[in-house]
Amino acid sequence: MKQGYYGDWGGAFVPEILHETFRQLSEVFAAAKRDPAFWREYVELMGSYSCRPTPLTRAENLSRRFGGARIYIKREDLNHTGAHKANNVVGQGLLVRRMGKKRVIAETGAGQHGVATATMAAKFGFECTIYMGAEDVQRQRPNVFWMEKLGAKVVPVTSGSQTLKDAINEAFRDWVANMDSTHYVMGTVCGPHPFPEIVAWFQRIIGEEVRGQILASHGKLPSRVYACVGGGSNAMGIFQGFLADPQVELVGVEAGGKGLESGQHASRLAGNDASPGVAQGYKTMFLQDEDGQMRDTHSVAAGLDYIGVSPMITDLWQQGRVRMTAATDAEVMEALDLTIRQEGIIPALESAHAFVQAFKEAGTLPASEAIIINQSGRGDKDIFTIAHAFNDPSWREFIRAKGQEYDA
Amino acid sequence: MKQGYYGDWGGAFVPEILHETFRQLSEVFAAAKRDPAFWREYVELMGSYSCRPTPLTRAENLSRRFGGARIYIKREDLNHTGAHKANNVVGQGLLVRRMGKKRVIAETGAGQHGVATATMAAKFGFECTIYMGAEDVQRQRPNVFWMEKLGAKVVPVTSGSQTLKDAINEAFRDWVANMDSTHYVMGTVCGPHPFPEIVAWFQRIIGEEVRGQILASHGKLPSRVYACVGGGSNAMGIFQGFLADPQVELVGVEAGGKGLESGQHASRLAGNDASPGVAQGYKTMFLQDEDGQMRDTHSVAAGLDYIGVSPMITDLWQQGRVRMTAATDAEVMEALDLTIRQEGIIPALESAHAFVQAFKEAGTLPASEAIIINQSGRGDKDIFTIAHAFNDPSWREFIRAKGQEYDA
Amino acid sequence: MTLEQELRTKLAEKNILLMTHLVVGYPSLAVNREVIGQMVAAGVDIIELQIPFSEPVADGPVILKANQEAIDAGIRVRECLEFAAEMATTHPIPFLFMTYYNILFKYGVESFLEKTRAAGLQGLIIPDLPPEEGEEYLAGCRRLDLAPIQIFAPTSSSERMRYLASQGAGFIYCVARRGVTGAQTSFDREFDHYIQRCRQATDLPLAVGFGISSAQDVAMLKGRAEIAVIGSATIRLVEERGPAAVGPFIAGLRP
Amino acid sequence: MTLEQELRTKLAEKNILLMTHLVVGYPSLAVNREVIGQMVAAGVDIIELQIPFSEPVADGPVILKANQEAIDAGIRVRECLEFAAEMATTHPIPFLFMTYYNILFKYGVESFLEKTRAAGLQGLIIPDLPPEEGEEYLAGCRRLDLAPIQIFAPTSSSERMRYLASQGAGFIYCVARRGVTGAQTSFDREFDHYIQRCRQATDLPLAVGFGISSAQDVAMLKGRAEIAVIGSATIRLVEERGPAAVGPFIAGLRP
Ligand SMILES: Cc1ncc(COP(=O)(O)O)c(C=O)c1O
Ligand SMILES: Cc1ncc(COP(=O)(O)O)c(C=O)c1O
Repeated sequence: MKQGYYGDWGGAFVPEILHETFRQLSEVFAAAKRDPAFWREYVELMGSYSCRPTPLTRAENLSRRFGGARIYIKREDLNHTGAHKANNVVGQGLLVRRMGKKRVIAETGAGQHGVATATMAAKFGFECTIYMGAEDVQRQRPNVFWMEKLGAKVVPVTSGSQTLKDAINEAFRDWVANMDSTHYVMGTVCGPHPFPEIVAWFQRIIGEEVRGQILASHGKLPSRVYACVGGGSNAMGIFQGFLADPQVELVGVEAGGKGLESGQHASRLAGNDASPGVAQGYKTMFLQDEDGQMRDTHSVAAGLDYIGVSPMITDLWQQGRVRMTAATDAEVMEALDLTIRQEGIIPALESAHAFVQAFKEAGTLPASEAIIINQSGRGDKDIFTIAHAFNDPSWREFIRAKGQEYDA
Repeated sequence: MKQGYYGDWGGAFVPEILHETFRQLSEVFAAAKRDPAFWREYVELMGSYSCRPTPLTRAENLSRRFGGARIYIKREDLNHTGAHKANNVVGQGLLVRRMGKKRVIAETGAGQHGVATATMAAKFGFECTIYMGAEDVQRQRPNVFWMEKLGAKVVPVTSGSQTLKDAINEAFRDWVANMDSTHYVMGTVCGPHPFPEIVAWFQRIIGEEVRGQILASHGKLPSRVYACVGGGSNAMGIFQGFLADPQVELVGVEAGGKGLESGQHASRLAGNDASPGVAQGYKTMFLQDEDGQMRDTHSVAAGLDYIGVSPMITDLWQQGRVRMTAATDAEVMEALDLTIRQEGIIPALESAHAFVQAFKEAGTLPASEAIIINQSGRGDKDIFTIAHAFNDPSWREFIRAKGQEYDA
Repeated sequence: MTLEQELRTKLAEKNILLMTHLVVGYPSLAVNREVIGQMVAAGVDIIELQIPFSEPVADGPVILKANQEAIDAGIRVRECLEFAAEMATTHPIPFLFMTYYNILFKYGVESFLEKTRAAGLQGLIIPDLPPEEGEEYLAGCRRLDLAPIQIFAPTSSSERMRYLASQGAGFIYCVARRGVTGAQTSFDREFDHYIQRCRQATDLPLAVGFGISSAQDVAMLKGRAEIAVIGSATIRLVEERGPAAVGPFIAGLRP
Repeated sequence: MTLEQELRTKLAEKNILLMTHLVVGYPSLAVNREVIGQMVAAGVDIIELQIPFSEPVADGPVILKANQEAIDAGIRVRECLEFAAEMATTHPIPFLFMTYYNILFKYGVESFLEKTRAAGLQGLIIPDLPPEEGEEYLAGCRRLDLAPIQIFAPTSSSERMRYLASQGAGFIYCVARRGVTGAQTSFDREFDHYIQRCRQATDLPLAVGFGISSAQDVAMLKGRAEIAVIGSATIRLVEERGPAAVGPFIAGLRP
């Protein structure tokens, strides 16, 4: 197979000016992979700066409610900065230090990856610029506020749909000019090789931990593992713990938005709207029109609202190793509500997609089985979106009053 | 010494109607303490539901900046629900289950303890009512929103100063009527005996962990340990790891508000404005007038804005075992800013008080020494307060625009 | 004559006594004066004068609000003591202080009790001071011949009641039910059983409070308790219909 | 005659050639027609026709906006092919396609190249398609006698340049500096050294792009490169002063 390919997918479709940068990155990464001290340092840092190993929580109330398999939740929400994104950025931070670069850039949609990168940059003493669609800057102001407090420069991207994919393009444009000093911290298992491999390598920490945890708690492997799929990093992270165990079914959940038939969704693999393409440096299934122009996507969860998907996931899906499904916005709000009320746990809107599918299936499995949901992040950061989506009248009143206070 | 007293402080000044309830609570707690399986279950639950042990983070950039002792940060912010409050509520939840009660109530100021209690109630399947000063309900709407989503009833308290102390009174009023079904989950090491003992017993998990962690990391005990002191629970939690080590200086940091001379603060022990008193069921130093009427207090950190302080802390202070200091609102905002930018860590406004004092002293200690700051909680929940306090113009604009959206 | 003796004397004439309550300084000392005049004229047997406290945990909304407004209006403990002295001198019935412990503690328990005695009051009700915490207070009361009124609750065990009674004097204040002041109590079988337990635990007269607001309530207590306590009801009445309504209301309670 | 031969022929007459660029469909095919007419009349030697793509990562703000607006206005790939055929038939100079790989990939690389050839174009520039990913594309170009223009960058090693050159034809597009299209380049010692390296790596003519917008820039390139590429400058000009300004501007570049 060609380097950087996963089946038919992946590759490195990069402008010549970045060729050398990618070569160096691949080299430094390969050296890091070979060096056992590197992984040890990474694990140590994730243990002392973030909160690894993150727990595996038994969801007893939900299990009882659905009356089938025992539901376990892998708690990536308890990471520093509130999501699995920390695993990746801290790892890349260590690579940046190895490369001797002093500046990092990143794209961000919901802001999670931006906050995580800005955090890592503060910790490592790097300069930091975050590209974020202008529309997302408006929607995700709290994250912008924190990125700025963390010392990052947040650049609103006004081109294209002013969302995640455009922020990625803009980050590439920065990189193309500043690659000597700068590393682009790709936020998910997408983009040109070796990014998918790098991000998956760091995120595998989830799967490694959870495999041991479920064996300790449940005495055997789970029958299914659920993860939401935006770019695919949290999914690849947890799936890697079970790829070699064919008896463990791996289930990815994409953003079904307003329904797969509505056209307003971000399902690349579960729906029928995507087709093979090459964009943002790699080959995968993209939501694009017949000419190859990328389409607008929609999800209540900004982190899943993306045109492409990891070439690794596309390959596993094509091989039949990963089953892909989708959850609609409405199902997500319902699952979120239930999880909060039953377990006292607030999943991120992204993560709640995985809960939807697990809830649909838990009852059909015997009580002797376990299933694991990867809770990629916490939802309290999404309060503006969640309170809005629940149409909470006191929240509206609160914001109205605050707004008036600032009007004066 | 009389039962429930710490030196001259503490006691159980409770109405007769609660006498039996307190007797039962003391008994169940005593039995739990005697039962090693109870503590094991507690630690297991904190490990699988929250993220214990929480890490001890080396703050390398801050250490370098102040050029003295090595600064370590104990990361209670990485607990589920974002603060050390989880340690206490989960422990009390287990006691409630032992007592066979089905309903919990709690007071909350900033909302952290309310969210933690509502979370525990959801997890344990208890009914839950949270009392919160009406003014705090206004100020802390995001927390109210989450408490409600968690299934709790939030009752705005309109009496008195409409803040924390009034919420405590109101919770007592509920309890006095419903003690048969209901447990009052006191949020800090205050209130009538055995509450201080119970809360301190659960919070000692912080100190136990951190003692081992600092020995492993630094090879010897720290020379100083800093904790903010509202009621005193996070401070007692970490201090208990070192009470028997006289070479470890324990430093509590109270809310200096607009300055100890301004009268607008909440310093019971560091300032000169408090005097011995008995209120809310226990004896301690209170901020009160000559008649014994409680005064209004002030702090940028709602969780420190309280008239009383743990009788345990008052005793340790009187004995000279704990040194009490205060940090002003302005110092707190500065320390917060610095910590975010240097370490990529966002302390809660409460916790930032401890950082202020540590920063003042770190440079005066030799580099061979270590100091520990207890980061009791994370600050991202405080975004409305923090963004406001930093007077961030984009935040104002964002809220204004959102408000107008909801006006329409 | 001790407070208990004085009550026993009155009980020889009336089959139930009335104890009323007000919050000193709410809405004003002037109104307090008028209300007390009306109460005494209407035949009230004992009056509780509540010294406001900022944290009245055992009180319900009506009395809570009265406490706060009195404090906000500027009432001081010193003024409460002076006002109590004036009332005790003016009116020929027993007066008691009701307040929370911090008021005594901050004043100095000894000095406070001496001032109470000097003012001519006969006892005190301190709902947040169980005898275990009240050594100095109980000793002071004994020394000064003040009645430290003890409180029974439906949740008190019989053993606990006997202990409480042993520490008290004057009468026992029997909290009629769970909850704070001001809400209605239902006088059912459970209540009767509770009162029986109270009776078995003590020889002191029993006062029953919490939510009594009508002649019917008072009538229900006859034969069960010696003293009916009217608390929030008169405060509400003054708020709604002014002090002049108090006399007729009280007179109507024991027709 | 291959593209390279055609360029060599022109170079016998002129010491530097001009290659211009435009985005098909921006602001409209009609304006494109007029602009191309002006360019050809003013002596332009080659024209790049950029087929818009929604994710033009290698382009700076001016061309990015042009791509988007063309797509928003509804331009289709089919129309671009037709328009290119029309231009190539109308004007006696070489035309090239410039676009991103997904446009070819989605169309079918083979069919796209066949259409390109049929339209009479002579080559393509695909900035996001390194030769390692372009086997099918390179083979198709070879088969159809299209020039798959390769790109050198200042960051390319000499070895890499030789490899790239071995895969290309027509000429080499030398990116003058780090960064995207549209910003100024400074022609300093470092630049000279870079061009020397390019020259050593290939015998193909060198085109230099990125930020060329004046006669001075073009003059600086004389003796260094064979082709000066004018990209964003004409787009900006059309936006500001209309298509009629293009002819005089181009004519002025090589006075
Ligand atoms: C909490 C959370 N979960 C999931 C995702 C989706 O990304 P991925 O599919 O790479 O895990 C995001 C992206 O922002 C996220 O913030
Ligand atoms: C994060 C945090 N820290 C500290 C406190 C103060 O409480 P204590 O002194 O009991 O730790 C609070 C109270 O709400 C809090 O939320």
